Amino acid sequence: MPIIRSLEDALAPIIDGCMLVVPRESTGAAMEATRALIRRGVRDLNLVTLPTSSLQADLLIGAGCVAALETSAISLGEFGLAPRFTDAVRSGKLHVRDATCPALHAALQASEKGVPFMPLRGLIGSDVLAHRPDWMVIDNPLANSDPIVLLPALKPDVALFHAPMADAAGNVWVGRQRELATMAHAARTTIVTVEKLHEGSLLNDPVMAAGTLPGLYVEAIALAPRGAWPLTLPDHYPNDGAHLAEYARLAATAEGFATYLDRFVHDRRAA
Amino acid sequence: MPIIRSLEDALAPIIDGCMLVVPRESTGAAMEATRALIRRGVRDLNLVTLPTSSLQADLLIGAGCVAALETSAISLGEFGLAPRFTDAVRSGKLHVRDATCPALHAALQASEKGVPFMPLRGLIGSDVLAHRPDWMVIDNPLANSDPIVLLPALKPDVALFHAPMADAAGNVWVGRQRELATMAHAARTTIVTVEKLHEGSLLNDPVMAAGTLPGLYVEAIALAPRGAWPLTLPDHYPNDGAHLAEYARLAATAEGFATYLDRFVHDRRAA
Amino acid sequence: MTDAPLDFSTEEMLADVIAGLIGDLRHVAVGAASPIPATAALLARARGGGRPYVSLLQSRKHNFFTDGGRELFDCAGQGRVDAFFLSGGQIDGQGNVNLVTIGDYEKPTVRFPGSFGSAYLYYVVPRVILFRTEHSRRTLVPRVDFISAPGVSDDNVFRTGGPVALITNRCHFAFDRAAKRFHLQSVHPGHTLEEVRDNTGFDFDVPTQVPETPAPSGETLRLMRETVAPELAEIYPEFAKRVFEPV
Amino acid sequence: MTDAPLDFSTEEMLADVIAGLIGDLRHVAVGAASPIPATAALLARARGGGRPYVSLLQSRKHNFFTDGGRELFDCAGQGRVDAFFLSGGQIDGQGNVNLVTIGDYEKPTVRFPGSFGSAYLYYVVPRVILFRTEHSRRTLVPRVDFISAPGVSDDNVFRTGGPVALITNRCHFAFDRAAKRFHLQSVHPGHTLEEVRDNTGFDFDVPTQVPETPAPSGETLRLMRETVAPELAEIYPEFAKRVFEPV
Repeated sequence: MPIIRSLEDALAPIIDGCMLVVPRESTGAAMEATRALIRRGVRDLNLVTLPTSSLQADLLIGAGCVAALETSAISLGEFGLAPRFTDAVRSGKLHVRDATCPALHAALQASEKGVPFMPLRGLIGSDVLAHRPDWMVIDNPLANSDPIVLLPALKPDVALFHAPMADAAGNVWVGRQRELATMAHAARTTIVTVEKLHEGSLLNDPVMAAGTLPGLYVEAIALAPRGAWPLTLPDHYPNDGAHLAEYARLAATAEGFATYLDRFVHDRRAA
Repeated sequence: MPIIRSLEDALAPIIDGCMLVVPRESTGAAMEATRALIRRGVRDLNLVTLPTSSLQADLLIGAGCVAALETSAISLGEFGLAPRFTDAVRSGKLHVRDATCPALHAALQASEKGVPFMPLRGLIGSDVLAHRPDWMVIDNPLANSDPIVLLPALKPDVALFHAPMADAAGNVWVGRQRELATMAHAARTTIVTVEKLHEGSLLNDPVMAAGTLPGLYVEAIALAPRGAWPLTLPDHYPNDGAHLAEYARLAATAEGFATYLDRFVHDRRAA
Repeated sequence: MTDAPLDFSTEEMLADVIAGLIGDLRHVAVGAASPIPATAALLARARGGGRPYVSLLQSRKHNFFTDGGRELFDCAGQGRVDAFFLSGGQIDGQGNVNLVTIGDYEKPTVRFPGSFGSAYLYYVVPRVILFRTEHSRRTLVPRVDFISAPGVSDDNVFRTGGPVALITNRCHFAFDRAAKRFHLQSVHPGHTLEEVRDNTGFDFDVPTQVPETPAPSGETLRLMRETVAPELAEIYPEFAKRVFEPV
Repeated sequence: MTDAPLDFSTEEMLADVIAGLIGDLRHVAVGAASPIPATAALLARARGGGRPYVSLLQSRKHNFFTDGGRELFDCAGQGRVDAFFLSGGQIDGQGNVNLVTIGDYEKPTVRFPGSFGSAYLYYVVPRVILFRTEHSRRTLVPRVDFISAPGVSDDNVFRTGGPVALITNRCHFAFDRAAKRFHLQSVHPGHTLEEVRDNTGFDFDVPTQVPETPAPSGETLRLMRETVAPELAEIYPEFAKRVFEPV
């Protein structure tokens, strides 16, 4: 199968029940892909956000695609609480593994490095830790009476993000959004949507290569111009604030959220 | 003190007895700075190579600047064994903490992350481990009967390397040599020599920013055109093979090494 | 308490107080959606002639991180973030902050976004400034329902950081780490000790003479309006316009 | 043993043998100063029509790593490096390799450069091919003086990789992980079993009938000379010229 695929083909590895990791709202969320997943009706995702999310997680939760969630925060930022997330938690329907940002980074770096755990400072005495039976406190073997948390490696089945460009060999330019590279290193497979295809190899120019994720880690790429809309793609376009305000307004109720899905997800938006 | 300094001023923080980390021979060794350190007569360095070294370590060892060495390998590559390193070890004069490449990367990443240790696979049953009383084997607390090595964080006093360019704010372009960023994050302070100064800010252009180490981590920068000579600066110039062959020939004996120092270090080479 | 006419806004006064708490550090970082702390950080930098380094995490221009989202946390772990700001849906008298839930964790009555980096940064940033403009018994509680990050830790817990102050729309509390309590530092002009007591859910120490929060100097107001406001406008255009542009 | 006239070089034959050991993998990495393994890897890729990914660590062009020197090791830790090459100043019959010292570790008679990444990669790369052209009792010893990396580990030691073969200028040994011993797979044309025995310091298993290492096919030689040699010339110009250019 070629590495450059249609959006639907590219998303095929995101099967029901898989562990899917997505980046925070400001670094290239694959929103066009997210809408396609909702249209396809993916179910029971074990969603991990690196480390936070806004509209992307809220949409997936509201559309019933998410069985479990690991995150440091879900919020619409200046547009308020994430309404579908909030509603799902309050109704007891969504199991959340509350984390803290550096813990998610470190747990993915553990998989990146092929180690079973990573230590992390902080956390001792926090209820975040108290609600994480999978995290362990040990006495630092290199000191005396120095409790420290061990985070088990987090190995997602699929990493999904949106980036400015990729080449035909599957190399993806991520720039200084280096957590996208860590996600790809840590996940079993990686799917990327991009604004455009780059002629030639991104690895040939040392300046471009410095911001490039090698194709070795990438399973499939789909072209999706403005594929992060209505969220930002850094250095390319900002958040669509008016749209996010509209989302916040509609998604405040289940009925309004259904209207939003009808208008912006199930009917493809006229770009 | 300004961040852009003369070479001698920039090197002032490298004091006798400090722990100095330098990069491998192919990623930008600060050779002009190394010659200046030898001229200044620095002593008792606790030298750490990330993870290997060639001429740089051999010169410092031969010139009597090094009290202890942590490395995965010192070699002149196609030009043979590193003669001064080999001689110092065989005479019992140099204490080597033998490591393996990923252990050095991981021990620096531990300091980068502010954790006291990092786990690493491998090593069990190796004499590398047997000779490292500072490394510890524990039973992986997340499994049963699964021995795993913990490496204590390695926090050098100073990181020293050569890079293509820096700007007036101390931002340094390192490109895909990302271990240079890790070195700088891990060390207490960082000194960089560069081929040239970049007009404006390296952080303003997202493409350049992707390969840039921020000035926050950098103590001093000195201009040193061809400052990695006779070693390579990636994408800029190759190894000077004729010179390295000449070094290998001369440094085979203590007398020949003294001749080399007289010719290429104590007298500044006419560039 | 004076009723002197104010020729500065509350936001300007709060930013000035916070800038004083930042002082002469090397690096202060400010999270998203924090226009007043961002103003304070940029004001401290303007006063310091380029020092401290200021990382506004929401900004592209005032954000030098190039190693991805982990760099802030790694940088703090290295001891290279000297000051940071935290808020909370609830904050209690021991400096505990709650960014997660009110009520039962599994089926809460209120769900906040989540702990973000608080459960780490609170431990390793030497000067954490708590900032919560809404000063009420709803926000400042006897005991938080969920501890996202604790204000104090046992002696054997690795901790190089923690709270130094809590700034609200009514007053400035200093945090006493030894006593594990807040101490009323000053009450803002136009507010009273009684009002602070009435609206605070936790106990705190009160000096015999309660100072009024000092007004920003003319030089400070000039720096904020002329130097800081244009920088701030990149990230908080509405805020910069509302607070700093002459009516 | 045949004395058939060779229309190929020893290097070409060794590269062909190694390419066969690489087979149809996803990713093979080759360290510095390894022209024959590099030839083999590029040959395997030429045969596979672009697969496996080949990382020549000494090359800029045939090296896609962009995350610094750690990426090879992280990549191997992820299970994404399927084959790698190791050598040793000494190699013994249990597959142990020594890249450090001969004699007393503190005051050795011989000091090699060091263990490089062997003490890690040998454990986590599924197919490690040992390659040492000098086949003598000096290099192939009963027991190495220093174990940079052990050939086998106890059952409870995490290990997804290890040796599959040892290629020398005289023969091809396969490694039997269950028996923890080498097994003579074939003897190169022009060499004999007796010669192999005389020059090997360790015990190994010998089949009743010892095959001769097969000669490369015409198609293989064509691929090596026409497709691989020009790619190789970037990193090993002298080698490419000496081995592949018609005299």
